[in-house]
Amino acid sequence: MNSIILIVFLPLLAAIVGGLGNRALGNTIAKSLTTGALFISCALSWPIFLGFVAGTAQPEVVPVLKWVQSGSLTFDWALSVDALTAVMLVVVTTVSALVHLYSWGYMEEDPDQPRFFAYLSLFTFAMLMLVTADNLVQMFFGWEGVGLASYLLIGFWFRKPSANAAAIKAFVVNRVGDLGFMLGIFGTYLVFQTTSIPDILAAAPGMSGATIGFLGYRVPTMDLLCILLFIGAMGKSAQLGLHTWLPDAMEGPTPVSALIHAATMVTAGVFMVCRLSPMFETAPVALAMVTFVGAATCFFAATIGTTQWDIKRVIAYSTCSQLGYMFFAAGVGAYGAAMFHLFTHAFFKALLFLGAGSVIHAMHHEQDMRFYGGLRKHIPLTFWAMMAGTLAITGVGIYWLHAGFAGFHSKDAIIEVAFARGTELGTFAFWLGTISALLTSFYSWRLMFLTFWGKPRWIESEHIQHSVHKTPQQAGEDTTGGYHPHESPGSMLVPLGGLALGAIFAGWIFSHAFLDSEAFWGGSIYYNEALLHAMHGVPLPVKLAASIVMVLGLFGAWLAYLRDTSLPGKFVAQFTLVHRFVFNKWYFDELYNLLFVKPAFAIGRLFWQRGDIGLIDRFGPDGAAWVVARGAVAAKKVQTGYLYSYALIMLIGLVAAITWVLF
Amino acid sequence: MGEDAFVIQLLSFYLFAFMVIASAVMVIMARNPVHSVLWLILAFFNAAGLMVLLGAEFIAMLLVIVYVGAVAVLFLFVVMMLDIDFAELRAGFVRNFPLGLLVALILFVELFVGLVAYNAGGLVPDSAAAAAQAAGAIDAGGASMSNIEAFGALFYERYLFLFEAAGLILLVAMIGAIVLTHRRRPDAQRSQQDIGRQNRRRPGDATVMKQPKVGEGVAL
Amino acid sequence: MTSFSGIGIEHYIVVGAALFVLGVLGIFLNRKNVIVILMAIELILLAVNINLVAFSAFLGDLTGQVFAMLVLTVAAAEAAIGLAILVIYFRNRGTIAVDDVNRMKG
Amino acid sequence: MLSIMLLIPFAAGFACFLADARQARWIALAATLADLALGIMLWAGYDIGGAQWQFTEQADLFAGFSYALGIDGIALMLIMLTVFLMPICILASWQSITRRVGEYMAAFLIMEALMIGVFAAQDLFLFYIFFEAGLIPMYLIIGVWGGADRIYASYKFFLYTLLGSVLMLIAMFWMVAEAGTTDIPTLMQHDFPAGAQSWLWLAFFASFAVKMPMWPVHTWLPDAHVQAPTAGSVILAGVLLKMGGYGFIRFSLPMFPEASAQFAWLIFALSMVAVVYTSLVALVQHDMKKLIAYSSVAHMGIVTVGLFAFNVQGLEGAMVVMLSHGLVSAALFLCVGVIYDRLHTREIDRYGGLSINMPQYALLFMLFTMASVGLPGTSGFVGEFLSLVGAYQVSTLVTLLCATGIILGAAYMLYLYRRVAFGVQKNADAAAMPDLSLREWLMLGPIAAAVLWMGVYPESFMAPMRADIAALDARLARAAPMGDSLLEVGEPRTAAANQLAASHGEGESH
Amino acid sequence: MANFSSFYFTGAEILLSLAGLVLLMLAAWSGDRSARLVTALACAALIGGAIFSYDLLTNPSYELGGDAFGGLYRMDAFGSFAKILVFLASAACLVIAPRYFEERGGYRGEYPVLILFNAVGMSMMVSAVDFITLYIGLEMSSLSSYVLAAFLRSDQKSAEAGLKYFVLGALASGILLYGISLLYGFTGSTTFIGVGAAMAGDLSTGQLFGIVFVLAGLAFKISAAPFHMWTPDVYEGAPTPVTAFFATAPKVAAVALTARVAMEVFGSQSDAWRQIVMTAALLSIVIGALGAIGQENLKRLLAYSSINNVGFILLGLVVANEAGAAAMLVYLFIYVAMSLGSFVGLLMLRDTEGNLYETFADISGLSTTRPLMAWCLLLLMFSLAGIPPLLGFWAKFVVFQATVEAGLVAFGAIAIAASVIGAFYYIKFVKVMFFDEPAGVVTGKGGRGHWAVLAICTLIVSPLGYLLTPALDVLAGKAAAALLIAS
Repeated sequence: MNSIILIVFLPLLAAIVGGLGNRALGNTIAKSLTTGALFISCALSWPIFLGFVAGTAQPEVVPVLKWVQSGSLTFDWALSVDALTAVMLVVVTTVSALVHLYSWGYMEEDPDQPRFFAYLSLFTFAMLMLVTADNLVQMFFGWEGVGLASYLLIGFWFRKPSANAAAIKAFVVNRVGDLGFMLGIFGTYLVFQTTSIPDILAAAPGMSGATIGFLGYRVPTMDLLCILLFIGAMGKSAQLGLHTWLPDAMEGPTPVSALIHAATMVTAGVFMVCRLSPMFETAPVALAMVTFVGAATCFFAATIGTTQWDIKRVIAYSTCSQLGYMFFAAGVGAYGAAMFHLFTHAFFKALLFLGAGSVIHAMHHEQDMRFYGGLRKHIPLTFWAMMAGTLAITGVGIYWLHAGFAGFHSKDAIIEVAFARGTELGTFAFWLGTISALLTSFYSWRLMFLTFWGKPRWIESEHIQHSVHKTPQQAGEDTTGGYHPHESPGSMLVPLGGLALGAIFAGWIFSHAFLDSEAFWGGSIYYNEALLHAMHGVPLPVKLAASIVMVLGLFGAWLAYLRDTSLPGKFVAQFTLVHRFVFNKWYFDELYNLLFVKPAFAIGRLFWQRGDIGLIDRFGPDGAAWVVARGAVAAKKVQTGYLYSYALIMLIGLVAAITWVLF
Repeated sequence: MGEDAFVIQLLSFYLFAFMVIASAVMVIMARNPVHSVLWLILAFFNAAGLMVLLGAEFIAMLLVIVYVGAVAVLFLFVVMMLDIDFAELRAGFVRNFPLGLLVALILFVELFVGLVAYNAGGLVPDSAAAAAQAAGAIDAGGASMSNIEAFGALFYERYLFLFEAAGLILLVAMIGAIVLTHRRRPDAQRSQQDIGRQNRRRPGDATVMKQPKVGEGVAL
Repeated sequence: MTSFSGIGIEHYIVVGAALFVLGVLGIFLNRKNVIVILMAIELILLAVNINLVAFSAFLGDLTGQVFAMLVLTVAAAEAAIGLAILVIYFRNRGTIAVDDVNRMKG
Repeated sequence: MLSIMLLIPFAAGFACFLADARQARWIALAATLADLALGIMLWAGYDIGGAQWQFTEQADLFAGFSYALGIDGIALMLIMLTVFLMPICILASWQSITRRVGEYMAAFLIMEALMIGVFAAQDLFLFYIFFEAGLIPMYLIIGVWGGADRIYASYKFFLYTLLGSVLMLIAMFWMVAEAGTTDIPTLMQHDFPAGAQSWLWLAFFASFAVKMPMWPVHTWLPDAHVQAPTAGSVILAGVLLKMGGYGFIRFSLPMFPEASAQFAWLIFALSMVAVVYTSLVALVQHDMKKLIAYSSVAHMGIVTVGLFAFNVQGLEGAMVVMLSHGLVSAALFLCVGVIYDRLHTREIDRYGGLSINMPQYALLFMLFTMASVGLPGTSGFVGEFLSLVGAYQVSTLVTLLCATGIILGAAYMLYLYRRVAFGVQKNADAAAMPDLSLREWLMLGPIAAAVLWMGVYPESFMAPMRADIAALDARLARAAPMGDSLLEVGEPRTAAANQLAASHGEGESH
Repeated sequence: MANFSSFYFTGAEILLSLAGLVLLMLAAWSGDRSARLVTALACAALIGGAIFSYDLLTNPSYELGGDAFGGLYRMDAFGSFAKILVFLASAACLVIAPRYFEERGGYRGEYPVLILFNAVGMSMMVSAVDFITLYIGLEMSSLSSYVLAAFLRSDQKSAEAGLKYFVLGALASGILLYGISLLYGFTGSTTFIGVGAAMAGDLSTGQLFGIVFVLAGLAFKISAAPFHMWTPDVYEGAPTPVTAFFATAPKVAAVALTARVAMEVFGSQSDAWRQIVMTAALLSIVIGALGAIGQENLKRLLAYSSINNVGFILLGLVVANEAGAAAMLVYLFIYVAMSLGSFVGLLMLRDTEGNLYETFADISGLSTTRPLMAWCLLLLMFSLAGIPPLLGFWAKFVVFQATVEAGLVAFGAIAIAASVIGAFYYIKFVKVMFFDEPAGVVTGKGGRGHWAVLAICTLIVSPLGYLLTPALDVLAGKAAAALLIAS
């Protein structure tokens, strides 16, 4: 039996058994089952990945089951493994396994644990189906499957209205992207008469000059297809415009955020673009769009990240921003760099989320950083894990040694490659990327300083008040309110440790394989040799830019949140409008509410009340009934009962007939 | 045919025609139904006159005998019998009188226009028949039978079936009239005839032999 | 066909038509009593008879007169039944005003 | 075989008239299960790739038409759908119907016979008789055992559908006079004059569009669904609506290909409106059944789009959507029925937090919600995907607009699910409702299995239809419209987008 | 020999006339006690007449029919078919009558006698090939009908029904007669063949008027709009068994007569009258439906329903060919079964004292109190509405098929769309019986005769009735062919 089948279907099995068994099985059995399955998957995945790194593994496709055959349109269930998949396999299974483990501790008190674990495993299965897809439709299956799992997990605490709203929002916004994806698949099938990814990629270059009709316009075929597919990626990866669901998704339990909304699912878009990179390479307009959207998201999300108070939201916007990096890397042609950042990001972002989870766990479910402070001493292990993550995301490293935390290798590469790309758009992306790196550094350190340094501000938090049964007044001078945060249990700390290792070393270890080894990729992505050469040849200031802005950001954060804590207040007072704009997330939610949600309901109501009832029914069946009823009344009226009326009507009929025949 | 006869015929036609129409108008206009019946009778007389002018003496006679003698009298009888307070009968016309009048007028005009042009599309009787008419002897067979003879010949041979059927109609009318109007008043039940019982009655039913003992009498 | 007495078939037809229309008028312009309606019916039948006889005479064909006689017979029967119905109606309702004959309508 | 399938429910129906409530239930269940068994035998015995028409029977019993039955793959699948749903309907009514049980069961059984008859009829007029006759039992089911506004709903249902179909009858007369036969297979090969086709097509359209139902003649459906008892809704949504689609695929398309092409724009326009319009309307409903009813209209819009795409994917997709919708909407109505039986209200707001006290129910409800939304892996996806693939080849605009249905569909279904199953337990009585009973599992479980089966391995369902769809596609080929995509292959560029630029970049940097 | 065949061809009429005379005597002599016996005998006579007619219809030696009494009368398949229907319907109306009248102040032997004479008149109508025969037959039927309408003489409604029927009927007879006189005058003949031959060429105005007047007069008899006004009032007022009779036998006879006149006499001039009949048909369908919708009284409703049905029957006439005539006959047959069934159903809506209930409020919830009857009525109503698989659908089916095959597609489409309006009140009937709460007034039981007639009618309209269609098709086809040969 091929290991890939085990890798993919074990989580499914576990999910089904755990989910259906639910309370009948009991918490421990369900948890052990799912977690065990994931660890097996994880254990089976690493050899595959390492095989590709070592250059010993060969791509293969394992057919599973016939799916659909309709005319010339055929797609079957199959599991395909190549280098790109292998990367995703380890990312997914590793993070997932660690998150499963972490959840033992984090979800300890939840009444619905089997359900939670079943969802997690289900998610993993869907994600694995996505990354092993051999054809676009199976990829879409995984795509939607992770969407479902995401929906279920965001809404896991279904008693909370905000969680439900966030879940629906995530699903529906993703569906907007999926619409693009589906149309992309349709178009691809129309053009290539197949949905098999290898076949499409092989045929794509031949279509690069083709044009096609769309909505009455003639457009370049490949650009159209790629843009449509990219819209799907935008939805899943929360890119500018379709990003609104991601911050709200933080309503879900924190392990979910770590697994789905940081490490795996949201990177599916990047994965898709890389997977289809030969196709994208035939579509310059689409690539430009990818670059632009990526860069814009990168910057936009980073700005918001600097103003948020909710610890998870900060990380969520950070995720959004990092995804932007990945996209513009792909957009400029550095798919390896994009995948590399995806890979490293998975570790350090999962780490950050789980660390944040640990903090939240310690702080009695308080998520507002304004009520943290001085936690360094209370939860030291968590602090160090978070520190590793922060160092990784901000890209701390020493250029001359080629050594640094994970982000140093991947993010700096992306910034360089954008510069090396040399086009206006590339330069634009470079600048935005650099500024975003500054902001990344700022908000990451801001998070750290607010959380772990300074005086405790815990008593302001309602959660803490609840816990210690005191009001701020009663607490008086003691800003801790007598609350004692506890370090998380081992089941939570072990994953933190594991991920911290990844955050620290993953970049350094795998940098060569991802960035400079065409052999590693083995044709699974489009490999742009010339670009990589150019990347290594960028001027020194460019190479140092990321590190410089990292320091600037650190300094800024130190200044504002440790040195002089009144500074942020002053800044806000000075630039009220800017702050409000950024703080309110550029008003995207409000805009969408105004543009789509409210009108949808209003129009729905209008169609229903005015359209169906007021127009169609009124003039259709009810109208006809009214006419008939009037006719019936008239008929009754004519039937007066008087002989002379009857005779008169007969006579009129007679005269009418005579008149008719006469003329 | 002489000029005088011509004029007389002409005059009598117009006289009868005018009278029959005028009487008809009066039939429907008269306020008292008794008057209406009388006007009806007058109309029948004049119609009979018209028929005589046409040479159909037998029908004319029937009209007078059957209609005036029987039907009109029947009307009169019923009018009187029903004992209606004529003063109470509402005068005036129905609601859509103008419309009715208009329609009737249109009908008349159309009939007038359509039918007066008899020659335009109508039959032209063959000349022999025309001659026969001129001679005043109407006959289907062409023999010199009188009107009534010819009539009888036709009636009892060719139209025998219908003659019988007409008899049935009269029977139906009779049954109907009796069924509807014949009342058996509960109080007069005993005085009603029961034909069947009467026919079945035997002497034995009527007479009882009594042999009374002396001095005891008989209970009757 | 005006050769005969100067009186053509048209004249008779017109008389018949006039009588017919009057009879019809009598039926639906009358609101006084039903008997007059019965008489109006007799007028209609009279009109028919005049027509039949006139046609019979002008066609030289006795059939019309035979028909007229049957019409007379039927008319008599009709009158009898009509009056019988009228009588029971009067017994039931105590009126024969046309306006009252509308218990059933609609 | 087919006659026996018709006869069993008929006979059982009459038996139910005479039986008391308990007996009637068991008779009905036994009869429907027997029919299901026969249906499975039918499926098993169906020779895929064999003759187009199988299990044919013919008897000249009547004057103007003959008793002719026979099925192809398309009919087979729809018959399977019917016999599959019927036992479930009986189970659904097991406890909720307490009044006049015998008559109720009889109505359902006769309904079943008629529905099988519709799909099996091979004679034009026999088809019409079965097609129309269904009105009577359905009218009674809605009217006698329905909700508060049942009178209005039943009238609307009856008269609407009747008006639609009488025009079809006129067209049938014309066709029979023209073609000289009432045999459907022969008529499917008959080429009617192009001028007449338009009128015939419109007449058939009037009937099928109402039955489907297509916008704007859909308004009977929400009313009928809301008022019908659960099982009535199930049959209505599960099978009766399919008659419209079946009509298009059996009559309109093969018999009038030119007219179908000529009026495809009309179908497309109405379908687009239907999808968007009814989805939006569904979004604002307060009544669960009404919401699902409106969603049916939207789904049927996808069916019509697929049918009139004039290609294999569209046709197969439409068929799969029909089958899938037959299962899914039936299941959703059953889900509504389950809680309606407990609380006797369909007001969405009266429920909430059912996941807490009815987790099994919530699980199944979620599955069906997702199937309705068209999540890959469920039956809903395969059909919608294929339909839209088909449509895309004809018109991108239509596809785009119809595909918005997947967004709106997600919105209204999840919104519904959220309000029913999620949130806090607002009402004590709703919170006290017990979870699914064994009987309810027996109803919902098989459907859930079928939904997943059709989603993961639709081949079982598509294989019998393949040859028939191919034949239909071949017949339609002469009238198939040009798509608006019109791919033109140009001169391929020599290098990839970044390749050229990269070398420039290199030049600059060095 | 000629005489013998004349008598043989009119055997049914002679039989019925003699029976009528004998039974009249019997009734007169033995009083009301024998009324039931008289009824049974009259019934037997009618059935005998039907059998005799059926024999003539199927006897191969009379395949082509034959004239009797020198061309006044014709025996042919068409007439025989209509006669069978007329006789059977009349017999059924006799079966259901006694109990009704007995509960209302006495049943009288004159009732069956009048029905018998009525039947004689009707059979003269359907066999007439001379306008004089036509008129005599028509009057014989009409006069006895007037009496029957007023038969419940102590009942105000009955008397009023009789009066209205009489006055309007007499007016209609007058119009018809006037038309006949014009035809006679403008063609010189009263025989159908003679008149038809004279009208073969261009029509004169007088002939045209004649056609219109005659058709108008006949339209009254079949209660086609706009000459239908009497129908609701008379049907409501007349005793229910009589109403059942009116709705069936005389209608069949009048329709058959109209068909014969239209096809045999005016057949060559169908363009002149076709549009008028078309209008009348559509008007009948619509007015019948609209009128019925507003009704609370079921008898009135069924009256309007019969007007509605006449519209469909006239469609067959409009087609004016063999298929149309055959369709019309098939429709008539089914219509008779449906009408009889529904009126018998009304007769059975009684309480224990025998009071009849005839409004919607009374049959409310009938399906719970009288399920079998409710289901019978349900079948009848859906059949009247023309919903398959009931036989009423077949009736509409053949008629519309003929219409479409004759190329009158648009006309057919309009008519069939209008038929949907009609479905409204039939399903209201069902709705009241099945959906509403029981009113519980119908407590009495129907008599055996009622049940028998209801059962037979229900069986005929039920899907089993389709098994009759092949036979019906053959017979109606034969009859229609006979009609066409003659013209």
